[in-house]
Amino acid sequence: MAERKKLPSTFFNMVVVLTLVCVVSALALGFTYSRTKDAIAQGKINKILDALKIVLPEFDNNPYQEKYTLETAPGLIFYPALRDGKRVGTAVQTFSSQGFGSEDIRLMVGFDVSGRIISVSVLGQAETPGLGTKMEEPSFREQFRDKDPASFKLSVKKDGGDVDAITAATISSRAFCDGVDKAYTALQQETER
Amino acid sequence: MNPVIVYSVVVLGLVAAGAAVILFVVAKKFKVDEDPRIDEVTEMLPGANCGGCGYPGCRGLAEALVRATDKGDLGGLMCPPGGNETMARIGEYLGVAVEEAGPTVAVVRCGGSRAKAPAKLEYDGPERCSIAHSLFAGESGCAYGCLGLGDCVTACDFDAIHMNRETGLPEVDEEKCVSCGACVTACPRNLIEIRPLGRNGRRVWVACMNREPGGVARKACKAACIGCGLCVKACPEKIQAITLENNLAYIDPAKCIACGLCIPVCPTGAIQATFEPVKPKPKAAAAATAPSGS
Amino acid sequence: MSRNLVLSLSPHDKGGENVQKIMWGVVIALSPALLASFYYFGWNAMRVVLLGMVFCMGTEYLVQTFMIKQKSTFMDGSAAVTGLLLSFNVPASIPWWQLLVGSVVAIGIAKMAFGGLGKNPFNPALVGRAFMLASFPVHMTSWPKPLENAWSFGVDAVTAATPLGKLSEGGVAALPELGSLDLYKDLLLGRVGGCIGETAAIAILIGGVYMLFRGIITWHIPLIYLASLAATTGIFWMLDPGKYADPLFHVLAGGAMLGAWFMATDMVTSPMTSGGQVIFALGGGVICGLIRLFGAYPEGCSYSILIMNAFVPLIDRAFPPRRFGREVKHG
Amino acid sequence: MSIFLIIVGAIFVNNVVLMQFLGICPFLGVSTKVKTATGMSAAVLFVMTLATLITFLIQKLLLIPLNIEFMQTVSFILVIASLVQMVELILKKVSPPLYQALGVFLPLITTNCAILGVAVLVSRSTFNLVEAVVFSMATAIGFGLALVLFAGIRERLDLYEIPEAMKGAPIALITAGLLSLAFQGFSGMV
Amino acid sequence: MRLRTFPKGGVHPSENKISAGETIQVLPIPSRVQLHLGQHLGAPAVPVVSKGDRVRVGSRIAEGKSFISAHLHSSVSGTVAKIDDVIDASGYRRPAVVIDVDGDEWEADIDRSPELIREIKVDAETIVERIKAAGVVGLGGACFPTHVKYIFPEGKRADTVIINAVECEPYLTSDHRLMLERADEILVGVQILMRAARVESAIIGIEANKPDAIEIMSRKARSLPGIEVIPLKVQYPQGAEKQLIKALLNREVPSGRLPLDVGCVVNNVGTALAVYEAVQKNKPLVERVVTFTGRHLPATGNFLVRLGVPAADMAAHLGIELDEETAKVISGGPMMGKAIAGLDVPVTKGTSGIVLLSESHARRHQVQNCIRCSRCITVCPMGLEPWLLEKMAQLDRFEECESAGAADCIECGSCSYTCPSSRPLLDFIRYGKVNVMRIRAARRQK
Amino acid sequence: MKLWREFSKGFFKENAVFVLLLGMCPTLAVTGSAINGLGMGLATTAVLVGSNLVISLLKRWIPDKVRIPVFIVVIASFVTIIDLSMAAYLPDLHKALGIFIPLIVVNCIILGRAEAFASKRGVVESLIDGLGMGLGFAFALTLLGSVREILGAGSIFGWSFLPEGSTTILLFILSPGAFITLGFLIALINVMRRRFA
Ligand SMILES: Cc1cc2nc3c(=O)[nH]c(=O)nc-3n(C[C@H](O)[C@H](O)[C@H](O)COP(=O)(O)O)c2cc1C
Ligand SMILES: Cc1cc2nc3c(=O)[nH]c(=O)nc-3n(C[C@H](O)[C@H](O)[C@H](O)COP(=O)(O)O)c2cc1C
Ligand SMILES: Cc1cc2nc3c(=O)[nH]c(=O)nc-3n(C[C@H](O)[C@H](O)[C@H](O)COP(=O)(O)O)c2cc1C
Ligand SMILES: Cc1cc2nc3c(=O)[nH]c(=O)nc-3n(C[C@H](O)[C@H](O)[C@H](O)CO)c2cc1C
Ligand code: SF4
Ligand code: SF4
Ligand code: SF4
Ligand code: SF4
Ligand code: FES
Repeated sequence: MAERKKLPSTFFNMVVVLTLVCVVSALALGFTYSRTKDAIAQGKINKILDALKIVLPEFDNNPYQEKYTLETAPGLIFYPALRDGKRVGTAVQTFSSQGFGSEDIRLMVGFDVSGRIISVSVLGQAETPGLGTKMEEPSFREQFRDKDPASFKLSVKKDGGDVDAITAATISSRAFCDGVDKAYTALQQETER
Repeated sequence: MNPVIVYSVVVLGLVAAGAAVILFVVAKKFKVDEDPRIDEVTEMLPGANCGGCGYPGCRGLAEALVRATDKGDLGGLMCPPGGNETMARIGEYLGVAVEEAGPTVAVVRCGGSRAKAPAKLEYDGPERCSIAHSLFAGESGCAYGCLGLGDCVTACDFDAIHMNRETGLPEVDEEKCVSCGACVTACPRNLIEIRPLGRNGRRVWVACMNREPGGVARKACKAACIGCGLCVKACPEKIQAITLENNLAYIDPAKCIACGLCIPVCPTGAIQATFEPVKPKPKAAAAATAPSGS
Repeated sequence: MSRNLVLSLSPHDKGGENVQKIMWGVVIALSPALLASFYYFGWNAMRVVLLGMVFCMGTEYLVQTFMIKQKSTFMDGSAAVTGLLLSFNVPASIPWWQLLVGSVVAIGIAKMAFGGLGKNPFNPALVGRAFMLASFPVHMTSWPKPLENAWSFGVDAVTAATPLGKLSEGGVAALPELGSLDLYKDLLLGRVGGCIGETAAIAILIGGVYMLFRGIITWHIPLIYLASLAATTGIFWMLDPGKYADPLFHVLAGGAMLGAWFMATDMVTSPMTSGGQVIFALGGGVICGLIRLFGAYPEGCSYSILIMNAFVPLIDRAFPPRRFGREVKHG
Repeated sequence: MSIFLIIVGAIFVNNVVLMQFLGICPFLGVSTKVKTATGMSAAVLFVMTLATLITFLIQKLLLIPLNIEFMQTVSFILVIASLVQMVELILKKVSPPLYQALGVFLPLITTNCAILGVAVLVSRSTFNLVEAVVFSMATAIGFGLALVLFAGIRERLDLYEIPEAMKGAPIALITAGLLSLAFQGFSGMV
Repeated sequence: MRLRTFPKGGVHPSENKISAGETIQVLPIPSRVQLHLGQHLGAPAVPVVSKGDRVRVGSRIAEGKSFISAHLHSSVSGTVAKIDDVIDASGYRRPAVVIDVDGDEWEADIDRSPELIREIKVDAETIVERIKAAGVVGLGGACFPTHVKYIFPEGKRADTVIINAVECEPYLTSDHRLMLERADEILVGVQILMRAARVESAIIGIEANKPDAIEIMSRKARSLPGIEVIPLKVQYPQGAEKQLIKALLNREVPSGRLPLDVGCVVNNVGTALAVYEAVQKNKPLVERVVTFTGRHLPATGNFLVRLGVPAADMAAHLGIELDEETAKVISGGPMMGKAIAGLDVPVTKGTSGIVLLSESHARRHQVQNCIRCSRCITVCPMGLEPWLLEKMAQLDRFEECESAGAADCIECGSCSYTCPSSRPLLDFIRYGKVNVMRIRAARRQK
Repeated sequence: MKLWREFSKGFFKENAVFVLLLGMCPTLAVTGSAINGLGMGLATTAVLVGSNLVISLLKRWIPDKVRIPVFIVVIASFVTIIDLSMAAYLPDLHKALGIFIPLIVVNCIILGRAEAFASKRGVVESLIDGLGMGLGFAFALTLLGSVREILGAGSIFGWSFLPEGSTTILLFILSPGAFITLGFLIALINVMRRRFA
C-alpha cells in the first residue's frame, strides 16, 4: 500500500473539511436543481397535455393555462377545450381512492359539450401488475369511449352497471368507474349551475 | 446569486457543521474505553471460527491474546489454521515473541481395515462413533480400534479427513489438514494424534492403540500391535524413539528420524509411514504384509 | 455361533406406526370428499385430482433423484397427500399446466428446497394454492356449477359464484338464502360452487372423524380453529346481522372445513404441543374470519393457515410440554 | 385516515420488508437467532421513530419553506447517520446492558434503507406529525414482526440438513418469499 | 374402579410374558465363574482375595470402598484362578475375579434352611449394616447399592416404602414368579425395609397384567399392618420410580432430586427378598432370578442363577443353541436392556433376563425424516421434547440439550419406540445426556 | 490486465447481488421488469462511478474521523443529481423507480466501495472498480428483471412474445416472486461456482 499522508483529525480540520465538502456539494446540487427545475415541471405538464390531447376533441386554446377548480368538487381539476373561442369539451382530472393499490388512481376524463365521454386516460395508478394495471389497456378503457353516462351506467356489471370489469380485478374496475363517475357528476353540477 | 443555491449552501453547511460539533462533543463526553487491539487482532486472525485454539471463535482468541500480552508472553496460545505466520504477525503487532511450532498434521493410529479386522458383530444404529463406542467394543471386537463411522470426518471443518470406503478407515489429506485438532477431540477412541509433519513429509507411527496382550489383540485384528518389541530393537541405538508400554509400542515423534527401520520388522505390519520403507529383508517380509501407509 | 449378532442401543422394540401408514391414512380419510367431488364435478374433478397427485409425486421423484441426488421417498404418501389436497383446493376447471405449476411450486419450492418431508415451514399444498391464486386469478376464481358440468369432459361450462364470493361481492344482500335451512343443507352436502374438495362439509367431517379415531390427528386444531372462526364472525354478526353473515355459514362455507381438518392439522407445519396447537388454531380462525370480513379475498382460510405456519417456531418455543418435576418454569 | 388503519396497514398489509422491500439487508443478515432479531427490532423501532420525527420537522420547517426540497436526500441521510452514531455513543456510556442488547445493531441501521425510506415516504405523504410518528412506529413494528417470524423459521431450519445448493442466502430468500406470499392474505384489509 | 397410573406419557408394547408360567428352576453350577467387580452403580469393588485363595459360597471377595459402592461375595466354592480384565457383555474388558469351582461349600454363618423367619429382631441401624454386609444392590435394574438408600441425609425423612413389583418390561417374568413363589419372604423383607426406613406404611405396586400375583400378595398382606397392595394399569414405564411414585401417591419428584425428597424409598420386589435373606438368614447376594426367553424359542424359563455363571448355561439347560434364527441377544428387557455380543457373558447382579430376538424383530427400521408428529412428546413420561433433544445432540449443541432437559430423561425408550419415522431418538438423547453431565461436572469443578 | 480484473470481478466473483448480497432492497423492488432493473442498475453505476472518482481524488484531504460523513455527503449529492436529472429527462423511469432512487444513498455497495476501495486506491483504479461493480449490479438487476418479466408478464424489455391475453405466471412480478426468483438464481450460481471451482 502506498504511503498515505492524510490530513490529521484535528477538530479544526474536521469541521473545515466537512463544511467545505457540504458547501461544494450544496453548490453542485443547487446548480443542478436550477438547471433541471424547468424540465421537471415541463415534464409534468407534458404528461397532462398528452392526456388532454387524447381525451379532448381538437382544440386551439391552452386548456392547461385555463384550468380551474370548483369548491363543490375537491381534488378535481377542469380543463376547458375551446376551438375558435367556442367550448368543444371539458377534460376533468379526477381520482379514486378505492383502488387496490396504496395510491389513488388518477384519471383524465374528456367530455364533449353534451356530457358524453370522449375518452379516458390514466394519469397514475399503483394497482397490481397484470391485474389492475390492465385498466391502462385499450380493451378496458375503450368501453367508455363515446358513452353518455346518462344512459350508460358507470358501474361494473356485477353491481348492475354497464361496464365489463377486468377479470379478477373488480376492485380496480370499480375504482375506475368511481373516478369517471366523480368527474361526470361534478361536470353535471357545473353545467346545471 | 440564486437564493435557492444560497439557502442550500447555508442549510447543508449548518446541518453538517452542527452534526460534526454535536458528534464531537458527544464523543468526548461519552467516551468509553475498549482495547482497540482486540479488534485489530481479530482482523488478523483467519476468521474461520473453528475453535481449534480452544476459544469460542476468533475473537475469543484475540481477547485471550491481548490479555496474555499484558502478562508478558503469549503463553502457548496458537491459532492452528493461521499457523506460525499469522501468529508471528500478531506477535509483532502486540510486541511479543511467539513460540515457533513446526508444521504438524493429524495421523490415524488404527490399521484395522475391514480385511484385517473382519466384523464379528453387526452394529445397527446411528452412524456415530461416539454412540457405537458407548454401546460396544466394535464390530471387529477390538475395543481400541476405529469404529469407522466417521465422527472425525464430520468434525473436520477443512474437508481434510475422509473415509476410505474399502478399508473403512479414515484418511487424512495432508494438504488440507491444518492440525486444528477437532478430529482428535471427536474420536471417542482417541485414535488421532497431531504429529509433526516430518522432514519432507516423512513420518512413521504405530497405527494401533490396542493395549491388550498380543493374543487377545491378534484375535480381533490381524494388524494389531502385539507388543513384541521387535521395533524397539530395530530402532537405531542412538535414537531410541520407540517405547513399549501396556503391550503397545509408541514412536516419539520428537526423536524419530523416519529411517523406517522398524517398519519391516513388525510381524503384523502395525507400523505405518508416509514413504516406502527400505526393502524389507526376505525373512521379515514373509511375516509382514506391506503396510498400507497413506 | 453361526451368525453375526446385531447390536444396537435400547429400545429393541418398535411400535407399529410409520410414516407411510399415517400419510396413506390421510388419503383414505380424504376419499369421502373425493367421492363427493366426483359426484358433483364428475370427470373433471377426477382428472384434476389424478394429475395433481401425479405431478406432485413426480416432482418429488425428479427433484430427489436428479437434483438432491438421494433416494426418492416419493411413495411415502406425503407427496400424494400434498397432491390430493392441492387439487382439492382448485376449481375443477383448472387447466392442467397451471396445476403443474402449482405442484412444482408446492413440492419443489415449498418442500424439497427445504430438504423434504418434515423440514418445510409452510404447508406445501397451501403454498401451491396461494401461488396459483396470485398467478392465475382468473382461472382460480371461475367455479364450475356443481352437478351441471359433471359429465361434460370439457371445461368452461356453466359457472357459479361461491357463496363466499357472493358475500364478498355484494354483501349479505347478494345471498338472500342466508338463514334458510336449504343453504346449510347445500353447504353440508356440497351443492355449491367451490374448489373440488372443499364443498361437501359432511364428507370432510367423516374423513376428519376417521383421522381422529386412527389417532392421526388430535381434536385441538380442527375444533378450536372452527370455534375461533365462528367466534370471530359471530361477534360481527351479532353487532350487525344485516351486514355480516352468521357464524354457522362461515364454518360450513368455503374451505374452512377442509382447512381445519386437513390442512391446519398438517403436523409438519403446526405446533407440536397441545397448548401450542390451541394458540395456532385460535390465531388461524381469527385471521380467517378477518380476511373474510375485511380482506380483498372472499376466502381467507388458506392464508390464515400460511400466516400461522410462520408463527409455529415461536409458538413451539413458547409452549413447551409440561416437564415432569418442574412446576417452576426456568429460563 | 384513522390511526388504527395506519397501524394495521403498516404492520400487516404494506409490511415494509415483505411488501415494500425496505430493510432487506438487516432482514437477511440479523435474522439467524430470535434473540438478536428481537434486539434489532427494538433498535429499529427506536431509531426509526426518532429519525422520522426529526426529518419530518426538517422537511416541514426548513426544506419546504426555503423551497429546497431537492436537498432532502442529503440532509436526511446526514441527520440519520449522525443520529445513529450519537445514540450509539450515548447508549454505550449511559446503559451498557442496553448497549449490549441494542447498541451492537446500531451501526447496521445506518445502511438500513428502511429508516431513510420511511422518512422519505412520510415526506411524500399527507401525514401530520402525530400520524407520521405513528406510521413510523407501526412500520418498525412490522419490520420487527417480519424479522422475528423469519428468525424463528431460520432457527428451526438450522436443525435440519437442507440441500447443499440451497444453504445460506437461497433458502433465506425463498423463506422470505413464502412469508411474503402468506402476508398477501392481508391485502385489501385497509 | 379405574386403575391408577401415571398421568402423562407412556406406551404399551406387546407384553410377550411367555415365561410367566414357568416355575423358577435352580441352575446347576458350572466349573468356572467370572465375577465382575463393577456389578453395581458407583465405584467398582476392590478385591480382597488373591490368586490361589480358597473361597466358599458367600465369602467376601471384594469390598465397596466408597460411599456408593457394594461388597461382592463369591457365588461358588473353589479357588481364585485369576484377578484380571475379562470381556464383559459389551465386549469391553473389565476387572473380574475368576473362580474355579469345586463342590458347593457355604460359609458357615449362612442359614440355608427353608424355614420362614417372620420375627425381625434387629433395629434399623443393624438392618442397614446387614444389607451392606450382604452386598445387596437394587435388582430392579439400576443396581444401586440398597443400603445407601436407607442412610438418610440430615433432615430428610421418609413416610412410605414403595415396592416396585410392576415389571413393566415386556418378556421379563422374574419378579412375577418371585411373587408367586416367595410371597411370604418378600413380605417380611418389606417389613424389614419399613423398619429400616422408620415408616409405618408400604405400598406394593403391581400391574394389572399379573392378577395372580396381585391376588396372592393382597391376601398375604392383609394381615400385615401398613402394607397395601395397589394394582396399576398396564403402562410402560410404570416401573420407573418417578412414574411409580406419581401413580401411587400422586407425588412428583422434582427434576434432579430423589424419591426421598418426596418422602419415598423405592425398592424392587427382588431386592426385598434379598434384604430378607440378608437380614434374617445372613445370606449375601450370590444368586438371582433370571428370565431366559424369546418368541422363537422352543422353550423358556425362569432360573435361580449364581452370579458369574455364563448365560449360555441357561440356554444349554433349555436345549437351545444360538443359530441362524437368533439375531440379537439382549440382557434385560427389550425396552431398556442392552444388546450383548453373545451368550458367553456371566450373569451379574443386574441381569434380570436374557431375551433372544429373531431376525424379524432384531433390526431397526429405515430412518426417515422427523415429521413433527409430536408422538414422542406425547409419550415421554418426563414431559421432554425427544425430537428436539435428538436434533440438539446431533448438532452437538449440548448447552441447549441441557436447557431442554436432557438430564431429566430416564432413558425409557418410549420415544424411539413410538416414532413413526423410526428415528434413533434415545441413541442421541443419551449421547446428549452424557455430554450434558460432562459439562456439568466441568462446571462444578470450576 | 490488472484493470480488467478489477473491472470484471464485479460481474461474477464479487457480484454485489449474487455473491455479496448487498443492496437487496432495490434489487428486489424494482426488478418487476427488465428495463426497470437496467435503469436502476445504471443509475447506481453512475453514482458509484461518480463517488468513487471524487473520493479517490479527495482521499488525501479527508481526515479519518470525518471520512464517513464526507463520503455520505458526496454520495448523497450524486444521488440527488441523478434523481433530478432522471426526473427531468426520463420521467417515466423516474416514476417507476420511485423512492428507490433516493435510497441509492444507503446502498451498502456504494459506501462499501468508497470505504474499502476508493479511499485507498488511485483514481483510475477506483473509476474502473466503480464501473465494474456498478455494471455488475446492473447486470444482476437486469437478469433478475428479465427472468421475472419473462415468467410473470410474458415479455422481455416490454416486448411481449405471447399473444394478447395469454395467461402468465403473474406471481413472478409480485413481491413473493422477487424473493423466490432471486433465491433460485443465487442457488443456481452457487451450484455453478462450485462446479467450476
Ligand atoms: C397479489 C394480488 C393482487 C391483487 N391485485 C388486484 C388489483 O390490482 N385489482 C383488483 O381489483 N383486485 C386485485 N386483487 C384482488 C383479487 O383478485 C380479488 O379476488 C378480485 O378483485 C375479486 O374480484 P373478481 O370478481 O374480479 O374476481 C389482487 C389479489 C392479489 C392476491
Ligand atoms: C424406564 C424404567 C423402567 C423401569 N422398570 C422397572 C421395573 O419394571 N421394575 C423395577 O423393579 N424397577 C424398574 N425400574 C427401576 C426403578 O426406577 C427403580 O430404580 C427401582 O425400582 C428401584 O429399586 P431397586 O433399587 O431395588 O432396584 C425402571 C426404571 C426405568 C428408568
Ligand atoms: C424449542 C425450545 C427452545 C428454547 N430455547 C431457549 C433459549 O434459547 N434460551 C433459554 O434460556 N431457554 C430456552 N428454552 C427453555 C428451556 O428448555 C428450559 O425451560 C430452561 O432453560 C430451564 O433450564 P434449567 O434446566 O437450567 O433449569 C427453550 C425451550 C424450547 C422448547
Ligand atoms: C394430518 C395430515 C395433514 C396433512 N396436510 C397436508 C397439507 O395440508 N398440505 C400438504 O402439502 N401436505 C399435507 N400433509 C402431508 C405432509 O405432512 C406434507 O406433505 C408435509 O408438509 C411435507 O413435508 C398432511 C399430512 C397429515 C398426516
Ligand atoms: S484432519 Fe483433524 S486436525 Fe486436520 S484439519 Fe481436519 S479436524 Fe483438524
Ligand atoms: S478414527 Fe475415531 S472418530 Fe474417526 S472413524 Fe475411527 S473411531 Fe470414528
Ligand atoms: S426422552 Fe427419555 S424419558 Fe422421554 S420418552 Fe425418550 S427415553 Fe423416555
Ligand atoms: S415421534 Fe418421531 S416423527 Fe414424531 S415428532 Fe417425534 S421424532 Fe418426529
Ligand atoms: S438495500 Fe440494504 S437494507 Fe435496503
